[in-house]
Parts: sequence; C-alpha cells; structure tokens
Amino acid sequence: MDKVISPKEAAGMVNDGDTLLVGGFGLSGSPLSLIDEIVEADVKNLTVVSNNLGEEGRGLGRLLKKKQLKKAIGSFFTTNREAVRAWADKELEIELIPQGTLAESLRAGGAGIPAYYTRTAVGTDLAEGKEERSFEGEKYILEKAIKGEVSLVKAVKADKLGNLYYHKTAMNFNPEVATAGNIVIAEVDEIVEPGEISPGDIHTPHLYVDYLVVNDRYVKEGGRYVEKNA
Amino acid sequence: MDKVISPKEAAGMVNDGDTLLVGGFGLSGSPLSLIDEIVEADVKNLTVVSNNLGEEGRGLGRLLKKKQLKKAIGSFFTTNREAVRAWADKELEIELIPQGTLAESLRAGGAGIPAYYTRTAVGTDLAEGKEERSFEGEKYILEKAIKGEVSLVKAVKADKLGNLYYHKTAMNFNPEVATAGNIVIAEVDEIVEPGEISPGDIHTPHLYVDYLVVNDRYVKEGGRYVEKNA
Amino acid sequence: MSKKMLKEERVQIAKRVAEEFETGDIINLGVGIPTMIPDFLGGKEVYLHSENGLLGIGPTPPEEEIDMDLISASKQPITMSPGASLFSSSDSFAMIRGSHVDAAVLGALQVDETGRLANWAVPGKSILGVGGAMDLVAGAKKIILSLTHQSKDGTPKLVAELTYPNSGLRKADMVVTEKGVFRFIDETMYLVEIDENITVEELRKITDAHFEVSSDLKTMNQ
Amino acid sequence: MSKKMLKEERVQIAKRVAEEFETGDIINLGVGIPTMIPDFLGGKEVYLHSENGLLGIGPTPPEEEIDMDLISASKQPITMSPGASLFSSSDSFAMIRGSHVDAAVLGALQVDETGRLANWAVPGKSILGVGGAMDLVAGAKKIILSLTHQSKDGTPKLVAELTYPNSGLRKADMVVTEKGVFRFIDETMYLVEIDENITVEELRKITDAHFEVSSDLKTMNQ
Repeated sequence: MDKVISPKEAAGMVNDGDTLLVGGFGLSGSPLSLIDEIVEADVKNLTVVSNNLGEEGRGLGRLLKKKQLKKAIGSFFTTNREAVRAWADKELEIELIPQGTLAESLRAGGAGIPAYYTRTAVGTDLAEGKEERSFEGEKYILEKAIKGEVSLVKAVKADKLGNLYYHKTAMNFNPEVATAGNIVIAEVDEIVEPGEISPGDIHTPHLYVDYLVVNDRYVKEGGRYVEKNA
Repeated sequence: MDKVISPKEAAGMVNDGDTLLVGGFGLSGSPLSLIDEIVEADVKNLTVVSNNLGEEGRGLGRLLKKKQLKKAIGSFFTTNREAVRAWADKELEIELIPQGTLAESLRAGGAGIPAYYTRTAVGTDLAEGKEERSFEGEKYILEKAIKGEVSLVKAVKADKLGNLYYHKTAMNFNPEVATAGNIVIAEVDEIVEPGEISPGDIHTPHLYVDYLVVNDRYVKEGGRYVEKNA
Repeated sequence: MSKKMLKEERVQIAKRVAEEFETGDIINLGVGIPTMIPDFLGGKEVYLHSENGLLGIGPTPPEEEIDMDLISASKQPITMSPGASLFSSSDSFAMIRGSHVDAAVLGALQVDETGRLANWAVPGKSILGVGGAMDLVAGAKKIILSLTHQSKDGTPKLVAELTYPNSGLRKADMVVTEKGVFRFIDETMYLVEIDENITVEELRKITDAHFEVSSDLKTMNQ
Repeated sequence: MSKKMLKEERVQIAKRVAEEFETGDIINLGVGIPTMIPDFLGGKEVYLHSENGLLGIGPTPPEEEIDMDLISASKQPITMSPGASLFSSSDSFAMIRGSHVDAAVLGALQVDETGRLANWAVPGKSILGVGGAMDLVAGAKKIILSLTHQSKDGTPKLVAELTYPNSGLRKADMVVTEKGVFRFIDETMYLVEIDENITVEELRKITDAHFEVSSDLKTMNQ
C-alpha cells in the first residue's frame, strides 16, 4: 500500500481535456511542484477548478501561460492580468462562482450531494440560468456539485497511509478538493510514519488520498515558497 | 464577554414547546448535566432532535421518563424500551431519519443551506412524502435543513471565548448541533484561557457558542461518566 | 440448533467475508456477524470505518483502558490503530455518502433474488430505528450481506421478493451465509461457493430466491 | 484632491465604522478601507473572521515573522490572536452563509436608496472576480458599507438606482462615507450623521440617492 509516487508519475495521470480540481488560495496551499510537472508534461485543453489561477507566471498561472488551459472555474481572476488578457482574447473560458459556493460545491461533490440550495448570488448576474426556489418565503438558487478527474492538493505533512495535515491558512480549499476528484494526489513537504500525526490533527483522512508526491522543487524561505534552484 | 452561566440559568432558556438539538451518540458526548437540569426545570412539550434518546432513564431518557417530550427526531430509538413503549402508547411522536441525513441536515441548518439532495433512503418508507428528483440518471430525495430554538452540546474542554474541544468519538453530532440552534449552550468539563487550546485543535469555533456551563453533576470514572453523588 | 453450532456458522460467515478484502480497503462493519470479521483478516491491513466518527478501529481495549468516549457505532469500546483519524458525524457520513468507503458489510433480514435488501424494519412492528443502514446501502462502493441462511424458525431469508421494507434502491453485490456465497450479476443471483455439507438441491429447498449455479462453483472456505 | 486628504477621508470612514462594534462581535472586513478599522477599535475586543479559514486575526507580523501560509483574505500576512481557530473554506463559508458573522464591512461601487448594493463588477468590463462578496452580502447578519462618497471624477456612489450589477437581493444596513452616515429603515435611507464641514443641502448635491434626514441628526465622529 505504498501511495508515494514520483511527480512525473503523478503528472502522467492527467489527460488532455481533464478537469483538475486544485487546492490553494492564491499561491498559499497550492501544489506548486505538481503544477510545474504538469506544465512539463504538456497535456492540454484542461479545465481547472480553483479559487484563483495562482499568480501571473506562478503556480496555476504557468498552465495558463503555456496555453494548457481551456477553462478556469473559480471566484477571483481579476488580479491575474494574463488571465484577463487570455479571456479577452477568447483563449480562455472563465466561469465565475462565488467563493463560498465554490467551496460548498466541491464539498458536495465529495459528499455524494448532487445539488443544494443557497441564497448566495440570488438575483445577480451569476444566478443566470440557475433554478430559483423559495423556502419559507426566501429565495434560493440551486447549485450543483463540482467533481473532477484529478484533484491536486498541497499539505505540509502526510503519513505513509496518506493522512494529511495542512499548515495554518494554507488549508483553505484543500480539504474539499481532496474529496471531489476521481484520483486524488497530494503534494507534501514531508512524509512521516502512521501515528506520528495524532488522530485529532488529521485534516484529510487517508481514505481520500490515492497518491502522495514529495514537493521536490520548492523550499520555504522567509515564510515563502521559493524555487530551489532559482 | 463572559459566556459562563450556571446550569440553572441555562435550563431557564428552554421554553415549553421548544425544539432542542442535542449532541451525543447514545450517552457519549451527551450534555448530561444540562439535561438533568432541564428535567428539574419542568418544561414540557419539547421536541428533541438527537441520534438517540440516551438510554433508558439516562441522559435524554430522563426527559422521556418525566414525560417532557412531545416528539423525538433521530435515527435509532429501538434499544430504548421506554421510547418504544411511549410511542406505542401514543405518548411520544417519533420521526425517523437516517443517521447520515440527520447529521447533514443539522449541518445544513447551521450553514444556511435550506435543502439538499441525497440518495439515502430513496425508494424506502422513510422517503414517503419527500420530493424525488433525478440528477444524471440517478434518483435522489430532497432533505430539508434542521434547526432548533436551543442547541445543547457536550465538549470536554472550552476556552473562555467559547471555543470547544471534543474528546475522541464523543465529538459525533456535537459540531453540527453547535451550528444549528438559535441559542447554543455548551456543557464542558473544564474551562481554560484563550490560547490554551491551539488554533488547529479547536473543533467548534467560539462564534457558534453563546453560553458555557460547567458539568457539575458527572465525573468520569473507569472511562464512564457517573453521577457524582450516586 | 445448539448455541455452539450457531457460533460456528457465524464464524464460517465472518471468515468467508474476510477473504473478500484486500490490503488498503476501507471497510464499514455493521453490528452482529460483521463485528467478528477483524479476527479473520490474517495479515491483510484494512482500515475500519466507524460511522460515529473514526477511521482506524484498533483492537478491543483491556477493561482498565476502556473509554466510553472512544466507541464503535455498535457502542462498544474500541482503540485507535496507528494512523487513525477522528471526525464529526457529518464528515463521517460524507465519506459514506460520497462513496469513499470500499465496502459495507451489513446484516440483512431479507435479500431478494435481484440483490435488493431489507435490514431495518419488520412489517407490523414499530419502525423506530434505522441508524446508518440506509446511508451505507446508498453510499458504500460495495455492499456485502452477511447473514444466516434462514431465520431461527427456518424461514428463508433469500427470497423471491421482499416482504420486509427495503433499505434503498441500491442492490447488494454479494451475500454470504453459512451455506454458500452468492454474487449478483445483472440482477441475477449466482451461487459461486457452497458449504461442503450441503448439495445444491438441498440448498434450493431452504432458499426462496431463484439462483443460478456458477459454472465455476467452488466449495466454501477452502 | 491630494493623497493626504484621501488618507484622511479613509481614516474618517474607518473610525466611524469602528464605533459600530461591541465587544464580542464577529466581523468580516473586506479589502480597502475596512482593513484600516482594527486600528480604531480602542479597547473593544472583537473577533476578525477571514474567509480563507481563520477566526481571530491578530496584528500584522514584523517582516521576520511573516508566513505567507498565514494570510488574510486580502492575501496579506497576519498573525493569530489568542483563541484563534483555523478551518477549511467550506467551514468558513458555512459561518458566513449560516449568519454566524455579526457584521461584514464591505466596500461598494454603488448603493441605491433602498440599500441594494453593487460591489463586484463594472458594466462593460470583464467580469472576472467576485471572491466572497456575494456570500457575505447574502449571509452576514449586518452589512455595513464603507466607501468614499463619490468616485474620483465626482460621480455619486449613492444612487437612486443601481447602474452596476448588483451583489444580491440582500440590502445594506448602513453606509458610512467621509461625508456622512446613513441607515436604512424600511428601505428608506436616513442621514443620521453628517460631517462637520458640509451642510445637508451640499450633501444632497453630491448624492444621487434620495435620503431623509433623521430628526436626530448628529455630527459625525464627535
């Protein structure tokens, strides 16, 4: 039951046209090594579901730069100028989802809930085409679960079984993303023995995690992940 | 911002006819002192939402014995003979909900989700009267959120702000119950200073908790809570 | 039937179900016979999910280490195996409903010849308990039913059509009794293994459900 | 208008919003002016919720203690105050959507005279970012808008009717600008406080929205 594979093997599981679910809030909690590996693997026509597209030329921004993306689904792309330009040039489709709806739809995808109702976005442009329904006199819209072929998450630590521990607010969307992909790959800085992460500290239990990859490209310096050979 | 009140003050917040949401799986994680206090407060016509009704004459079983309950909503009452008898004698209404649906509906109640779809119970007697709908060729039923006037939860530890830490599987329904009541009262064995429970160990953040009550009737002996003066 | 024989039958069933698992499987064990399965896993490392909020049930603790706040879904004291994790009820059932549990081993009152099952209520009696049964039936990747072939009075539990309230639309993948092992393929029941002390003809007499006999019929637990 | 004056205006707004809070309040602060509010809370202990997964934002860390995996929703480095807790995005937005956050202080591009607001998109421009704005508008117990009274070119932001895409059906409870404080009662906008350097008549000239003047009109920040 060894879940540890090489970054290259992990990238090989991503196919042209796949929908990738990717954890992270900006660059924090983003599986940077895995993303770089996918950039090198040259797959294309990908749909990425993630809160942002990393930053310009960093993290998921690299997949955009290399034109491997067909579509981005998330809550905030405005600050990535390349995303804005690619969208304007019709090189990139964008589907905007309120941040909380994005998180809940990913959770629903992992939890066997095909759809749920929310007040968020009722009456706005983002509710267009979505079914509206009242409960106890208030209006809600129906939101569908989000699932994908491959989930990529980043944890600071895993045990060999695949239990994950996230560091502070680098947790963000990772626990939800880890439940909603057919194949779930976790990039981690460190792998320890089972039992070393105590039962109450495990954020993502191992039944969600198919493969572990050790982050081999980035080190944390001065509170930031920087490229090892940069 | 002192959230600590006496058990008597806590029980005084429960009114005749209220719906109480109560944490616990059997007696484990059950707010035993608070329940006893409510038994003495003599309120009646209560609806209790909880996985079980404690055990015969223990925990929520005491509210039943004293005929303070109008209705019980939960997943498993068969092993409480008094509940079975009260139901047969039409002294107690029972609404049966699958355990996972109960947990999810309480979560939905706290999370501002009025309703969601699930496969659980489709085609069974427990789906009677529930709306059925297909998503991608599979059948689901619509389940509504559960909310209540007062939530009663049990944690082993709280800090003064009201952050809660549950002990092992005594967690069970408590985190969900703590989100879904208008008034949320937590019974705890111990209250510590803010910061003593580390940020990653807090199971229920303090924004959910209105009042804290110290368990003054039960002590843990040989791995079981027993009455202090029994 | 003596108590001893019943115990043997239950062991026979538990032993056979245990063979189904592979190292790494996530398994949820219902009450009754399924709770005996861990004793027969041999070297296989599987992970036991308890719907009240734990993945990684360890061995039963000695009396002096019992903590009734560390219990299984059957409310029995347990321990945690290395790598175990704790979570809330909604998180636990998200695992079940979301099909992250590889197999649920459940008892059943009846199973019909297409695999539909009844395991929570008896007609005419009070319906006061369902627990996690319907969530598991709807959500687990594989449903294995473990039950004695007949009820105490000899009534077949493998029936042509359910007379007890069903537990969901989802059908079982496999049925293990002390008399044989059945698998469902395209809603048809196949006998794939049979106890050495019974013939197919004798088995048909105590089985109300129609079943086909696998061309590759084997002897059970051998 | 000089940069200094703009800074003063922003301080004026942040200071006034800070007065709204009581010890114990759970507050979510949007980007821009709202991030200045913590400096003006005085002794009041409030708890700052960050939608990326933290309750209890502490002071900005010194450079040598910055950890870019401990950041606010504006992606700025933060610290944790005693009693802070960490959680995932879905848990964080369950708090917001479920109305467990006492107040959201948001910027706005426009607010109409009934309290409806626009704070995420400009007509004709690409709509590529919404973040948590709509979740907060729909879910927070109280919506306080903090914005400069006019845009840089003098266009009123308090309008009779929105021309920008709205952020939800939910209406604001309060608007604070450097010129005054407005509250909504039954979908009518009331001026309740006014800056000492402007008259009501002058204020009407730079306000497109119709507002009533409170019978109890006070001077702002005094």
